[in-house]
Amino acid sequence: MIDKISPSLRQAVADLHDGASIMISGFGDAGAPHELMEAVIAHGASDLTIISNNAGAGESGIAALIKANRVRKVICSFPRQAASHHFDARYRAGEVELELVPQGNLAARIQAAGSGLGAIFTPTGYGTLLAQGKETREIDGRNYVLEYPIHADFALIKARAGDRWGNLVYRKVARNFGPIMAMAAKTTIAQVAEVVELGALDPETVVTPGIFVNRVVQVAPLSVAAAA
Amino acid sequence: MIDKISPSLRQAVADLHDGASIMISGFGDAGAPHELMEAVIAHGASDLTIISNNAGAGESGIAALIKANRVRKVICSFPRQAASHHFDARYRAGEVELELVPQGNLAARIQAAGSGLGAIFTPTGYGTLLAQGKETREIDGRNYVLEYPIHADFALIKARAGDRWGNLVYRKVARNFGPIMAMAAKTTIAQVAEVVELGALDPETVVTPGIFVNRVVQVAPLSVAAAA
Amino acid sequence: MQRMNREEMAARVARDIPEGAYVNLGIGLPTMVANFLPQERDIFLQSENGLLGMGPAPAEEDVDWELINAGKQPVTLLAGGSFFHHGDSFSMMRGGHIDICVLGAFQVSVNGDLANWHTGAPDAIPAVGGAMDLAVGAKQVFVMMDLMTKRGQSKLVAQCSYPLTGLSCVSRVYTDVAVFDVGPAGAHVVEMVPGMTIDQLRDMTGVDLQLALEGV
Amino acid sequence: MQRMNREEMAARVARDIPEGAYVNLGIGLPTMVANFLPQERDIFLQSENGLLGMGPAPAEEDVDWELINAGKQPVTLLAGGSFFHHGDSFSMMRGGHIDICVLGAFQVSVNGDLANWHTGAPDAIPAVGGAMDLAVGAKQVFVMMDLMTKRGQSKLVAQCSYPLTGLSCVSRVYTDVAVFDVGPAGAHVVEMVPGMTIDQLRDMTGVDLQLALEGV
Repeated sequence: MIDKISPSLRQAVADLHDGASIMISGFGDAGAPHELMEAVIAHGASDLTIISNNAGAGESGIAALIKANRVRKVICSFPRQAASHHFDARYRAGEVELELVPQGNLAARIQAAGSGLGAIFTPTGYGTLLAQGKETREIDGRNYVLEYPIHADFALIKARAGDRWGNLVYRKVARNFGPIMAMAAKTTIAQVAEVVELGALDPETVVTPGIFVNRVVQVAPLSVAAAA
Repeated sequence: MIDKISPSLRQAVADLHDGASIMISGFGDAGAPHELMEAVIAHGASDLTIISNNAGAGESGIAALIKANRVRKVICSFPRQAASHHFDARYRAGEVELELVPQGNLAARIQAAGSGLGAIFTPTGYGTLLAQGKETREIDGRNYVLEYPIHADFALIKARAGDRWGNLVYRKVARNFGPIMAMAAKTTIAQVAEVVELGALDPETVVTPGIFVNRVVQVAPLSVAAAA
Repeated sequence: MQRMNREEMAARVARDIPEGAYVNLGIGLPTMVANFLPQERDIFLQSENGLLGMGPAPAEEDVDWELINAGKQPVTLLAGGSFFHHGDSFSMMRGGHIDICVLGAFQVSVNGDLANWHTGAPDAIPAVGGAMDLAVGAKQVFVMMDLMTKRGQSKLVAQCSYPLTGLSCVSRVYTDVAVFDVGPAGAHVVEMVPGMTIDQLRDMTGVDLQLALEGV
Repeated sequence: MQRMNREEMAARVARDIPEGAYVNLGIGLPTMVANFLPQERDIFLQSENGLLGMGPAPAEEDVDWELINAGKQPVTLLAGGSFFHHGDSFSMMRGGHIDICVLGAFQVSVNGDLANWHTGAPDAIPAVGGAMDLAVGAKQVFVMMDLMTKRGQSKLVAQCSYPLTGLSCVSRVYTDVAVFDVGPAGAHVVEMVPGMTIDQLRDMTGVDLQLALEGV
């Protein structure tokens, strides 16, 4: 019997390794898997590459990983925020590398990885600093930049509910990067507010089919409200 | 007030034009918008390019369009079927052009159109007849073929239910190409078994947001069962 | 001359958004446009973090931190709205499905180049978010900004000196003193606040301006 | 020598599919493998027309023509299954998420090239479906076929003469008389029906074969 439910956050992240690349869902706090990130800090893995929309704010989540000196590089679209002081400091000190990617290219490159494409020509960023040095091409009168997939060793995502086969549904805009990161990582670990019986999720409304999910771990619900 | 509900099939397809490119959802009969296709035949538009998984079977749907001599070209993955005699005959007579596309490249090229990409490097078809003359590239040790988006003037799709803003949900595997074709066509027309009030569809489970749909027209339910 | 305040600018932009439009409002000033959209029009607000059919801010007791806009402010969802993931959201944007986006700017050039993500200062930490996707993806890009910086420099320029967000992407610029069309044909003044003249605008901006006033 | 019939071949393939595998079974002969998967294993069948967790054929009165497999035969959905669109379905396949696909073939070469979509006959109407996507996308591609054509020609060949479906994609070939591993190291016989010898197989196929029998 296949049971992807992990008994604990600790066991869910047990095979992380130094130097791993980790996708982390979330747009602001919505969809950010705070409990999984705490488990990563407790685990101790370092030299991590973080792929996420932001570079952390305040004292928790990605900010806490950076503060704990676990992060070598951040690939994101929007690092600078009101409370991104931990990233800001390490970045200015040259201790954390930044690859800045327009948000839609971040999404498209993650999708390219998940769907097995070798590269994509995207119009976003053409003629800007963020396309410098990249191959470009005019196609049908429009200019495009060649962008490559972003793969990752792990994806840590947050969903509303999951079952033992790894099927997931999300809640409101906490969905954001979860479904596409789940498809792009070698190992996807989802924290959910609720583990449900197999068959409890309507097959028409499953957002992430279990094939894209390796582990599901239950955390206390309402963690976003608590974190906010 | 925006109301995308069309009062009739006839009015839903009234602005078709000779030479139009039309995406048609369906995998076999599942998801095939038979009533919309009948409306296209009644409308009279000809010289059409049909983009669909199949090239029609039996006497209805795409087969009927071909039989009525309305089709100039078919872009599809699987034209040859047990009852594809109308396509077979016209194709052998040189009256219908065929662009054969592997099914996943068909999907990916439709998605590229819907999402504004200029081209994609796909591994599918590399080294085969279907990649002959196409640009190829080795990326990270793997070989890819450059494929371009497939756009269309119209998409005719079939959904289970829709509302006046064009939101759609589907039924089982009748979903198939509907959601991605809706995103790739200039004008998307959906036939549904049920028109529901705005707000009746759960926002978490809308598969095609209304932004991708121009017209919704109700047809008698159970048309698939009748066609089968 | 009576400069428009932020509310007046937002109301002015709102007037140009037709029934049925799919609209993305950028972070900051553009977000205010939502407050001035005519109630009688169905206008669809998209937020790049995955919702379409965005409604007004909730009452304090209804705040849900999993229902926020791109500026991370709590919002609501209208009946008929929907949620989707970031891939679909940016397909919506990049794929030309958004009719209008309204963005703030550091600079806009007379031919429609946009600079709104980076001052180019050597010690700045750049952050781009979805700005470049909106710039290339929306059918029309409107910019909303004060015409002049606090230091008295025009933000409508012959050529942007700040790093670009997108090339030739802006079609219309709403400022506190005038509305401009920009693009391949250069900058045209389509509206001015009472008491403003084209010569004054030429003086302020230092760019070539044509008059193409629209009927009021 | 006792050739395996279709059921025995399907049962033999089924034995090699481990618990937890995500599997796509091609149209025709491979579809039969589903009937021989051990009940006690959770094995996930994917069908490219948009379902995961495919169950057995329904009773006649439960047939639903919107619940069919890639061969357009009625199927069922297991508890825990899900539906998705063609984009997601082929992302699943092309993105390396399917562990095993089982395909029929016209020819397989000793290095793993696959020909299964087109005989190359000048009057044939070609149809490819999802074969090329499965060939490049699945982690392992198994082929199931009779070793010899009805005319007595080997379908395991030094080099395919039919148009290719994919290059170097097949890892294992299940036939009515033997099981072969194919790939960069050439063809190895891993199993033979009782009474068969490697020399006989060499005679039948005319290709270079090594013996690498697996423990039974």
